[in-house]
Amino acid sequence: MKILYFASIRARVGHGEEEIALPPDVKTVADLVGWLKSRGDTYAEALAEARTLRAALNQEHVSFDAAIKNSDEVAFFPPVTGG
Amino acid sequence: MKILYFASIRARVGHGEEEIALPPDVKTVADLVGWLKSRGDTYAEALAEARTLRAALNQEHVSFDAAIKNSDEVAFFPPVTGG
Amino acid sequence: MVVRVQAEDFDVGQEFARFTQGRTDLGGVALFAGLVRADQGSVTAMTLEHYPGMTERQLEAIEAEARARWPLDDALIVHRVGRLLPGDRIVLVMTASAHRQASLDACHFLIDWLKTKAPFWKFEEGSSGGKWVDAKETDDEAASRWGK
Amino acid sequence: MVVRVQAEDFDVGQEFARFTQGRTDLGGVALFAGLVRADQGSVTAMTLEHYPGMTERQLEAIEAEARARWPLDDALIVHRVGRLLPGDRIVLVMTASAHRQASLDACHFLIDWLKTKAPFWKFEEGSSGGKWVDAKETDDEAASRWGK
Repeated sequence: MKILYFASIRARVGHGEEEIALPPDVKTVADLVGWLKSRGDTYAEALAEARTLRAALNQEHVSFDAAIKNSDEVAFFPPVTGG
Repeated sequence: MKILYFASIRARVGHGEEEIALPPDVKTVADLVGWLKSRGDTYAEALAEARTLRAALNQEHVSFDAAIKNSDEVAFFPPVTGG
Repeated sequence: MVVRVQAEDFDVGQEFARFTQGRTDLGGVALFAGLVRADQGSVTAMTLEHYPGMTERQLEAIEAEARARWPLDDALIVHRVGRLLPGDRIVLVMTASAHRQASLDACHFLIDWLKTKAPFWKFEEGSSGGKWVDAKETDDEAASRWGK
Repeated sequence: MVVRVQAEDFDVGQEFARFTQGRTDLGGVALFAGLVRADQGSVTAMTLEHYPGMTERQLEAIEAEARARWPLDDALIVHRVGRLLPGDRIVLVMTASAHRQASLDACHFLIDWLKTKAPFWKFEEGSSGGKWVDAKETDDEAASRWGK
């Protein structure tokens, strides 16, 4: 699965893009956030603010209960600030 | 007194500007319209449509009961159509 | 704050550049450029007449009113007169403000006024001859939504 | 109907000329150009980040929505990304219609959306360092007045 991070989330995670093999028990965006946070303090801190964390699935905004699969592209970012 | 005509009024009167000596009994814009109409058919026809005749006194829109004097500039025109 | 009534064409890019050059306080510039519309091919030319002196004064007055209503950093009105052909530029309104809404609303207000209340008269030429354009009531409604 | 997200600057005059060239069916062109504001000297630079692919798709979708809501003859959105300095151009919206109100309302709608809902993120640099800009609620209100 391709995961993208933007803006303040990217800055905290330390990179803008990564490829992961999706674990079988990670079935939703919320599961993915939980799994990423379990990978270490950097992720735990970068994704800590649930109130301002937004997600897109294959370039469409989604809620955190959206189902995901290994071939998807998931992105995390703060609320957009516009142009 | 300087009198100006614009647009369709000018086209019907046949000229855009004239100087007249204001007769003593012509005290308002309405009087002036009546006096001009008495000068001949061309004026009578050009100024006939009271509903769509507008006047300005010294470059300000005025109603027909506005008082005028010989040193004024009076203009007649149809309703503006904008730019 | 500038108002110009002229027979010559204007250059939108040049006016925009002059308007914004060297400024770092403008959040945005709203602009409206009116063009002569062919109206399904029936209008072949349009002549705009104005009342020299009175027209400029009224344009300056409405610009002052826009400045009183909205926090504008600058405003420009350029209006052409004389004979124009389909596709020709007629009028340019430009407003600048630190705030997007102010510049947009002021631009909208000014062009609504210019299109309805400004002392210009239009003579249209078409395939069936020429005629003076009558004032339109729908346009008056557009201007009236700004209240007073 | 064109949407461009680019690092390069745009030329308002050139875009306007390209937009109107050879056309006699446009009553008017409404335009909004957003500029980087220095904000009383505290902002020294601003960096705009976007989501390549998703951002363009969302811009195309909002342009399609504007076209569905108003009788537009054409629309253009150009949005810059990357590091910009005070006074730099950020965004250009241009709409053309036979009808003045349609072009103005559509332009206003598009820029309100772009300024609030478009997937861009801003990083501001100032005398006291840099920070990611938080989403503003007043801007959301501006966009929400267009309903859905």
